[in-house]
Amino acid sequence: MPWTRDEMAARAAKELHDGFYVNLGIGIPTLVANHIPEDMDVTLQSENGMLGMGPFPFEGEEDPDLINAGKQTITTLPRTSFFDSATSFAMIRGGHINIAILGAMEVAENGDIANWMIPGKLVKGMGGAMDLVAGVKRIVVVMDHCNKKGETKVLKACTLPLTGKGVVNRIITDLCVFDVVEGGLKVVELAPGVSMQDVKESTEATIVA
Amino acid sequence: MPWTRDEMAARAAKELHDGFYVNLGIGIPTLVANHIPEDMDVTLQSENGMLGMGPFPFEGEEDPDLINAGKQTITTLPRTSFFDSATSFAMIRGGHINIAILGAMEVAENGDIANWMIPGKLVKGMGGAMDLVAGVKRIVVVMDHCNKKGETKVLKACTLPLTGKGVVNRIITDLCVFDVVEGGLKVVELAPGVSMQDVKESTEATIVA
Amino acid sequence: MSKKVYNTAAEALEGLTFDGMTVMAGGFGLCGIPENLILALRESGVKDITAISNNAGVDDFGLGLLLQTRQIKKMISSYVGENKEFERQYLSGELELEFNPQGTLAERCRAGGAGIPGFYTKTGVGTLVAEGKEHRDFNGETYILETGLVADLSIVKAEKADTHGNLVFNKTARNFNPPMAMAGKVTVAEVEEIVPTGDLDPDEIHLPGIFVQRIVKGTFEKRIEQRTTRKREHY
Amino acid sequence: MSKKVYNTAAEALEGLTFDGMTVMAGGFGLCGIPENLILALRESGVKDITAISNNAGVDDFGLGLLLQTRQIKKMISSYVGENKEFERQYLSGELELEFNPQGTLAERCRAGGAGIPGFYTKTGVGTLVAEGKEHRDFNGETYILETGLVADLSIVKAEKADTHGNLVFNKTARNFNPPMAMAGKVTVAEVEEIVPTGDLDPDEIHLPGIFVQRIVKGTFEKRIEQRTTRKREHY
Repeated sequence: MPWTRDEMAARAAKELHDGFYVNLGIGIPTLVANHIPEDMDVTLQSENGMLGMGPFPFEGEEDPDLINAGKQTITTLPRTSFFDSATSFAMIRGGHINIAILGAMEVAENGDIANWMIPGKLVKGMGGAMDLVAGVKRIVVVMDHCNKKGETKVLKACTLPLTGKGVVNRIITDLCVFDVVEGGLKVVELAPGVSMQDVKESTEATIVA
Repeated sequence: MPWTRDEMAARAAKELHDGFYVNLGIGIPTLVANHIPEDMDVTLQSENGMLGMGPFPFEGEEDPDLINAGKQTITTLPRTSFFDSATSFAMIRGGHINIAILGAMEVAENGDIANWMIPGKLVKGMGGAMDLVAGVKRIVVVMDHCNKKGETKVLKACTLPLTGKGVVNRIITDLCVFDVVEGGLKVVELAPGVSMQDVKESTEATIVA
Repeated sequence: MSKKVYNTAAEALEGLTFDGMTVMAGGFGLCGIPENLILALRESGVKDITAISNNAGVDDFGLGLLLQTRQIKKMISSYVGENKEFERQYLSGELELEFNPQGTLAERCRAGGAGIPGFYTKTGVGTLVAEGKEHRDFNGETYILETGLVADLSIVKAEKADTHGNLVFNKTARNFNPPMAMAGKVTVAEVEEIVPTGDLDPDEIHLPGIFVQRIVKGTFEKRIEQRTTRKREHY
Repeated sequence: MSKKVYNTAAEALEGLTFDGMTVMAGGFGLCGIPENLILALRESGVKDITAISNNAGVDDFGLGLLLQTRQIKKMISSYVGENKEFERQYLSGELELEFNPQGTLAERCRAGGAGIPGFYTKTGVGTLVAEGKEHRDFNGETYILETGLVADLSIVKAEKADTHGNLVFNKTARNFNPPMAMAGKVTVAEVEEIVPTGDLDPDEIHLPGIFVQRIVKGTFEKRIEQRTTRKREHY
């Protein structure tokens, strides 16, 4: 049984450690926040200018001056601090964020990632994604192993324009967990009931032992 | 009668205009603050991280956390703001300060200024002087026309290591006021009783009409 | 003595606008945008604007209002497309668009304001963003050269100003406003409240008044783009 | 849950020091210097330090204490010489010295902390500071390339910290402390007061705790270098 979206998020949450400063992307990565153990001290960054992102507000308590990078209304926590965008990306670019967990359209065996544009389709822009993959110490991608057409998203080389080159450290899909290593991807964990053979059949990237 | 130190400072104060942000150097330039008209809105910057520098504190009210760039105890004003050194020099380098009034060891007819080191003597460092002369929109030098040996400080070319190249706009000495113009220095004002001939005799730099 | 305070947004822009000008507009999404000054810019009729702003507003709010009237010739942004008119103009070639990574955009503004004409960053290396830019190695890693940005006019939004232009922002509405205020040849700030100089604690000022030439008190709609809430489980 | 708070300055430096290390120390003159951590650094006995600090303290206070014990091999500063021992070591060639313009020094720290390995500045063009540095023209003006600075350890001083390392500074004691805290691979902050997390207003935090790995409450002498006063004319 491949992992569900929520199980993938739960698996990704295991990448976090006590004291970590973390940036979570949109989509499945957002769900990771629900799986952080209560006794673990993790601070979520929102790149529009906030550390210590809290949960969504109660209805009627939304504050238009308090949003996350996905433009959703959120809340503060006791530890929260606010700062401007230049300082926010100084944190990101300067390697002060311990880990970013991001979605992707494609990843390649050399750690390349594409998640911002599809040629021929309307391009909305890269937002902060290029800064995150270039600057954050450890990049973990969480995504479905295959796209909606059933084609693998784990490639020998990305076909879409890149967000970052050689930046991904780990990939968590519904089938397995890969590490980007010398020569290709190494399977470090399989979803329950998923075999190495299943993974190989769904992967274009070189899988190394 | 050449201008006294205080008269030079008073003359320099005429360089200020309503709404100006101003950086005053150490020495005679510091005295300029005493000659700012009461109805003129001028904000003094201290490059260690303050806008809106107030006067010295009353005895017993010195605050070690509140000093100017000369490391003297000072006070705040209602308009005061504090910021870090990087932001302070962003202001200076970014051309946001309207004018800096500085002392000098030597100035040259091309606007070069030397005011930080004498080879063979112990060098204390340039502090913020190089940033100021490079970044501030208008640089006015206030200094004695001649050094203690009676040698002119207004030269064809500086002999001492430079603080900045081609940066000085105006020079106020005890004898006169020069503007740095195409081809040399132009006398725009004489101290009372000082003749053009007096200035020429005390100046090495090319004086243009 | 302060002459920074203006009565209306239109007055605050008087003499500052010209066709072909570059305008930076603070805000992230619709959060912390200079609503009143955008409207005044529309009323001014100024054309062929190069707008530098992280986003492009929505169809009927924010910079979208200047797209409707076709006053914008080019946008420099990191993320757009919450906006049908933007899409139409872009696809038809009427609107030029330059995408900058968000952090690169923020740093370009801060650099421009700080007198730094160029800086090196890892962001974008190996991507379309790096094309045509100088590449250079520092300590064995490759970086690209990005340039500082300066605007003819920066319009920003703060919570409070004193009459000398010292600004305080509220929560995540700070975002691009401080670096863009630094990068404006002239910066106009609209605020929710103007307080007497001396009312702000000098240690709590987010942006010193030296970066702000004009101030106007605005009225704010503060539209929310994504209203997300949770259920109240306990009472 | 926070593990950032240490009981003594010595404990706060444990495991962080090694001979030949680079240390940034915040402060301007004797204002806002990390008095307690400088003492702890002296006690640690670490040698051959490259110290990055705007000034070098005085003979018996601040970084002067580490000069006395000859623990500093090299200084990167903008202004020194309130210090006889410094003078002696420098003139005898025992101490290396690299002068940086003050603004260049501050920006090099901020750049290092922000992941910017190099930036261009007008400061120093045509002077000794520019020698051997790349010159480059932008918009018809000449600039020089300066590099970002990173330290093995940054020691800074703030007024208050919460237990997550969010810092608030007092008046001009802020100075180099924030950019240097950003540039430390590890940053230790000494403060006058540690408050519970939640006590600081999130809009009034000067330096977010992400830049601060360890905190210790210190005791402070806060020496004044130039005591200047005016007479009380009215009572």
